[in-house]
Amino acid sequence: MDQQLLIEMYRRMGLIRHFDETVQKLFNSGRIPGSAHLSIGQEGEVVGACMALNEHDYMVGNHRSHGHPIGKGAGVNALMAEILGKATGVNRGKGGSMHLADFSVGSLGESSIVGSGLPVAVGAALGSKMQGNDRVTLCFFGDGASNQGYFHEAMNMAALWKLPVIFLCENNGYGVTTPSNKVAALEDISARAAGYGTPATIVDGQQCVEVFDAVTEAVDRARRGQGPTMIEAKTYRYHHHSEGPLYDHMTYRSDEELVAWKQRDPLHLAREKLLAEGVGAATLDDIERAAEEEVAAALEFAEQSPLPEPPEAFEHLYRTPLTGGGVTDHA
Amino acid sequence: MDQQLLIEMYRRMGLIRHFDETVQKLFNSGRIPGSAHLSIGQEGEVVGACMALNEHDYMVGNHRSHGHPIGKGAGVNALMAEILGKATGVNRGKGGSMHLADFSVGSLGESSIVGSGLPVAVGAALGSKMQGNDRVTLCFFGDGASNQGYFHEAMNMAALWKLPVIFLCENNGYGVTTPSNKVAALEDISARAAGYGTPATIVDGQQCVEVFDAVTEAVDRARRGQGPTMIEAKTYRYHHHSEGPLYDHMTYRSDEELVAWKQRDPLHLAREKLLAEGVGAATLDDIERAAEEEVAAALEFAEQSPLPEPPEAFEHLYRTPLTGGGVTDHA
Amino acid sequence: MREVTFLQAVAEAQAEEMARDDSVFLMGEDVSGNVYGSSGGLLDQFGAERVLDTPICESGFTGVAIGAAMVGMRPIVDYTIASFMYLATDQLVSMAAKSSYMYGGQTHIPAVFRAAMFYNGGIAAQHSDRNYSMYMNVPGLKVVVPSSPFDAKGLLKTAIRDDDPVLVFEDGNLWGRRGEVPEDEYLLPFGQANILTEGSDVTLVAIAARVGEAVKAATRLAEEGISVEVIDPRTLVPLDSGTILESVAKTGRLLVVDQGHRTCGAAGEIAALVAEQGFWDLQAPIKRLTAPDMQIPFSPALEKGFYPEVEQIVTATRALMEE
Amino acid sequence: MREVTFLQAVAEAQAEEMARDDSVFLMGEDVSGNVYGSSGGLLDQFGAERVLDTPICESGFTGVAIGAAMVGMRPIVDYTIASFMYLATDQLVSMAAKSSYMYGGQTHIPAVFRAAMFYNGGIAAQHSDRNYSMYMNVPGLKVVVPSSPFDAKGLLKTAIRDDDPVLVFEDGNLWGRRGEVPEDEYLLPFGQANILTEGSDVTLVAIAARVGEAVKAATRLAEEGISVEVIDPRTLVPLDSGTILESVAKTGRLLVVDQGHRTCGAAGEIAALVAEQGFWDLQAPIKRLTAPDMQIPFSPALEKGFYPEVEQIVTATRALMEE
Ligand SMILES: Cc1ncc(C[n+]2csc(CCOP(=O)(O)OP(=O)(O)O)c2C)c(N)n1
Ligand SMILES: Cc1ncc(C[n+]2csc(CCOP(=O)(O)OP(=O)(O)O)c2C)c(N)n1
Ligand SMILES: [Mg+2]
Ligand SMILES: [Mg+2]
Repeated sequence: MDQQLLIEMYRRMGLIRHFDETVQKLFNSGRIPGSAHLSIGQEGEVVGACMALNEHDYMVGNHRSHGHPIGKGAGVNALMAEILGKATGVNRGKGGSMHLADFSVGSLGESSIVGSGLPVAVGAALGSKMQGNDRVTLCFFGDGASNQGYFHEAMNMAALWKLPVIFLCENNGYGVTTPSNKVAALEDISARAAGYGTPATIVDGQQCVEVFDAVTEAVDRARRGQGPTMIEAKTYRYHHHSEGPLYDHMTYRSDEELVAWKQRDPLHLAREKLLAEGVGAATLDDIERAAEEEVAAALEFAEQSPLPEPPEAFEHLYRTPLTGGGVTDHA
Repeated sequence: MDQQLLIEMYRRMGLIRHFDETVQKLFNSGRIPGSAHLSIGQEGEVVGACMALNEHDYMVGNHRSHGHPIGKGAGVNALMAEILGKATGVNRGKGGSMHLADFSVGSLGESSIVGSGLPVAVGAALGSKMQGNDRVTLCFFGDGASNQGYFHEAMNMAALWKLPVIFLCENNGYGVTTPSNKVAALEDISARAAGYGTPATIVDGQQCVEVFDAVTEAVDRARRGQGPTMIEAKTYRYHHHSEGPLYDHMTYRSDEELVAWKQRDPLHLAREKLLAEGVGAATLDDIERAAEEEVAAALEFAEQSPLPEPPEAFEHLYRTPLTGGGVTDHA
Repeated sequence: MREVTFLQAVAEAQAEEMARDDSVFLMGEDVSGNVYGSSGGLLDQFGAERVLDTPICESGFTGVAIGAAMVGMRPIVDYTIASFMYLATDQLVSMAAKSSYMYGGQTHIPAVFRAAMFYNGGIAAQHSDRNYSMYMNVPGLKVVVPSSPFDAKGLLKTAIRDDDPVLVFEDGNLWGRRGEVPEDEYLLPFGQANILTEGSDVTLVAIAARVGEAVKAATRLAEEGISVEVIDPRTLVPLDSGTILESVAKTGRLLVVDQGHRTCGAAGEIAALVAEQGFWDLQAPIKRLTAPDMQIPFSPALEKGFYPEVEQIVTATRALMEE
Repeated sequence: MREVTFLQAVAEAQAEEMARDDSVFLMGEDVSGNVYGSSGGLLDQFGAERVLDTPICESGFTGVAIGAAMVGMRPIVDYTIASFMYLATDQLVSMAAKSSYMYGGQTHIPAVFRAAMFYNGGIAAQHSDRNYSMYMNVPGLKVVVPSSPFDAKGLLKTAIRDDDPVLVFEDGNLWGRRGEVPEDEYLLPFGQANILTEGSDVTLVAIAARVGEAVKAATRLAEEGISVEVIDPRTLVPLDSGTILESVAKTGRLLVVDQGHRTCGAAGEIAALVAEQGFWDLQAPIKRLTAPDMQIPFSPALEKGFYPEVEQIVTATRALMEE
């Protein structure tokens, strides 16, 4: 593949890694309200998949999607500001970590109701088809989400109507503390695709190029009007389900398992590949450093940004304002 | 197979046929409130499946299930009385045609919310397993119901926990006016079972014996603790979705199709089989007549039965009565 | 003026808006077949893609409508029966109602969700829900309850042009009713109640099919010299509290008539509003006449009397005048 | 008396009832792992079959609980967060609430559905629902809202022994609170409100975590010579209307404090009840102090002040005394 592309993947993976590491620090110092779900360890499938799209295509994330908009090309400033609940946040401070969606790069929302993004992605694809444009929709969902009825309904409609949607299962082996094989009848989520006549492949989620190639092929099928594809990326999250001490005492997974996965770190694997292709270590270090600085600047931006004004809490519920006497006084 | 069994199947199919034909007459003369969905044409799969169970086993029907309790061994009097909204009805006049469930023969309710019975059946099977008894649960559902998320969630949990449940898809080709192949990605609903590692078979729903054999095998698996089985019975409803003029003008299916299916009428096929086995026509005619008389008597019983008293409308909402000031006056 | 049925009015509204705006389309189970009569002729006029038959998967196709709305389409979802909305509650609440807000206005969901309420027809507990009140508790949704063919058409057209999710609850008991509907195009604004009869003794606020019962009751009561003002809110979210409060300021008495369940229902909300903002005008207790807090029985012998009709309204109003 | 946290009280109630009755079992996502602390020790004591981890499929496993209940089990379903109940609304309404009625008493559904409300924690619109009011509109369900560890244990044990579907809404803001809980077994009846402070000037009805705020407000107001009676209904269905009406008969003033949304919320129901049955006792308008009809923003800078706290209650009560 095009080396520049791989370099750009490497850069975006670095951005995501630094972004989430920064979020972790902020969380531990009590600066992030609510919860934070990190993708550290999953950057390969996130970036590999997103970069197979063009900027007009759509992408749907979920509760663990700080990195997905970045993979799709979003700037990090407004994302970091959102996580800190600032007025300059991508959602103006109304969404936070679990809804970090940048619609300007085609991310169509990140619903943290597990599985709920699946039919929404199908709907976006239906819209594209009706509008006669060539946009495809990439839908990320977890192994846990695949057990929701939404998965079935979405897979069926997408296949039925031959819609331009790619279902990308981020199988990181767990839903919170529950191993996927304890809640899904079969080890491979992708085994379900055949029941809809939908092609499916399993890829190594730690190899961004492998994911990129599979998604690129799926995107081609979609643009040719041949309908959906399911891709199951086997991956792993280094951190627990979410930040904070809640899971530290838990033994739902072994240290060996974690160590083994870390040896196949997506950034490391991409770097090895680039070095092998003759890209200089210095070049890669510069890219790394630039990514680090970009995130540091985003943090600076976020910290300098003002908090939203209380009255803003009463904006954006409706696009067409409520008329009549509907609004009443309250606490 | 045991001839007496086949004769009993023939008898029950006759009961169902006469029951639904009577319901049709009553409906046309405006004597049945609400709606009525008939199984005429589907008696083979209904009876074949139910008779593979023993009386302690459970069965879950749906909106089109007048015949299912009959297949499971219910008396017809209380069923007919229910359809006429009488106090002697199996649900005391509170359920009617769409909820014709006789719990005394193990029918666990007939929910007319399409697909909603699937997880309930899985729950009954879970209960049996926890209670350590050998009861199995037979869950009837339509081709249309198979597109609900409930189907996926139920199939997954049943497989996961190896529960004693049999999923019997009554594929009559249509959901209201919509052909199954227009709303399900693949022609065979049973193709989805493999995604859960659940064995599935397709049977001729017009041949009660074929259905009986398949369900019997599934029941054995279930009792041996080997988990669920899916059986797809290809069948056909002679009538439209529900009674009344609503569908008469519609052309969603061809007359040829209907005629072709009628040539493979389940009662006719069973009769042929019995005659071939040397059972006398007179014997079968007597059985027919007895069934007809039983239904006529049920109608008589229903007509003689009183309507429920208005105060009964306020019973049975709760088993543990509401205390406190909860109840208020109303219209 | 010409008269059409409630269903024809709905079909006209859909046809007009689909003709006016290519992004408007209809989706639901069996919609192309026009089973119930609200989509007559649409298939021929607009084709199968814009009159889209869906599988039976209310939660999924509601999500599909929301996704399509996010990318610029304007779906009209037909659930046929309101009781089926429970399967779609997550998409309606978590996605339709919340998306514009939680994404800080980056997106919005211009979608209409039509649902008919088929109570009082012997179709038992699972098909007889009058559940608009549950959705009134969800900020981000708008709730419309037309009581005539005229209102049905004018409010539905407004709903289709509204940029937010709008739930339109059609009273199945009104589907076949005929009423005057102008040939010329018109729209009815949200949040503006309709005063059907002016009166000075008591205010009757009624919803959907109860409006007709209330008007009949008003005529009967007029003969007894009781002057009744009948108000139809037309939309419950937004609610035209001003018109209701002004009326009570004049009459001093309020009876709210609703076919929904009593507890946490629309009637209670209107009563609470007046007890809070119109208290000093009240000369008597606020009364609610609603369906009981009971599920719906199948047998007409049992369902009879569940929903307030003329007789009950007349009696309750008389009693209120005695207070 | 010993003090335990709200969560420990819940865990104790579950452990005691599971020990007492083999048909009682717990199911939900990650319950065996005791992620949030309400199922501590249960796995060791009762094994994985009775502390059942489910796939993430709220609608399906709710149906499973209902089916198990139909054959004699007594499931306790843990949804963790109340916002996830929307996926299960069909099973809760169409099946749990309606089965006993529509089958004429042939069956009944002895199941408990636990859900925590995590508002005011910066977890935004999709995780902050306080949605008990929606389910109060559904006949056939019972709705419990404990406000202390003592109530949580006593009410949950009653819920588990109740033969009908009971929804227990736990206020996440109270999970960590400690309170006195006797060692000896006790149960608290449904439909009996708790009077926390007796008073003669104004009645404050408060729900869940608002009860604590109301009691603090009462103390502050006492210093100003305003005598406040604080009532916690404990269960919203059934609702102890008698205790509320008696209190208003004494005080003549009512303020309802609720963290739920305003429109069609529990506060409105209580206001409507008193406007209807306690009108002649009222000396002032009935006031509601609720969360706004707004979705929940993420940034604490925006969420601040959404839920009525001491300050707002004190101010509103003072204003009510001036009316
Ligand atoms: C409908 C719903 N149920 C439960 C939850 C709580 N929850 C949040 S993330 C999660 C696990 C999801 O697992 P998976 O889909 O594999 O995604 P992952 O977290 O592994 O990326 C759960 C149960 C939720 N947010 N929504
Ligand atoms: C959730 C839900 N959606 C829609 C309906 C309306 N409806 C009743 S039966 C039916 C068709 C069901 O088709 P299928 O499952 O194939 O069963 P069949 O009627 O063919 O026996 C529909 C759409 C319903 N009752 N419940
Ligand atoms: Mg996972
Ligand atoms: Mg069918």
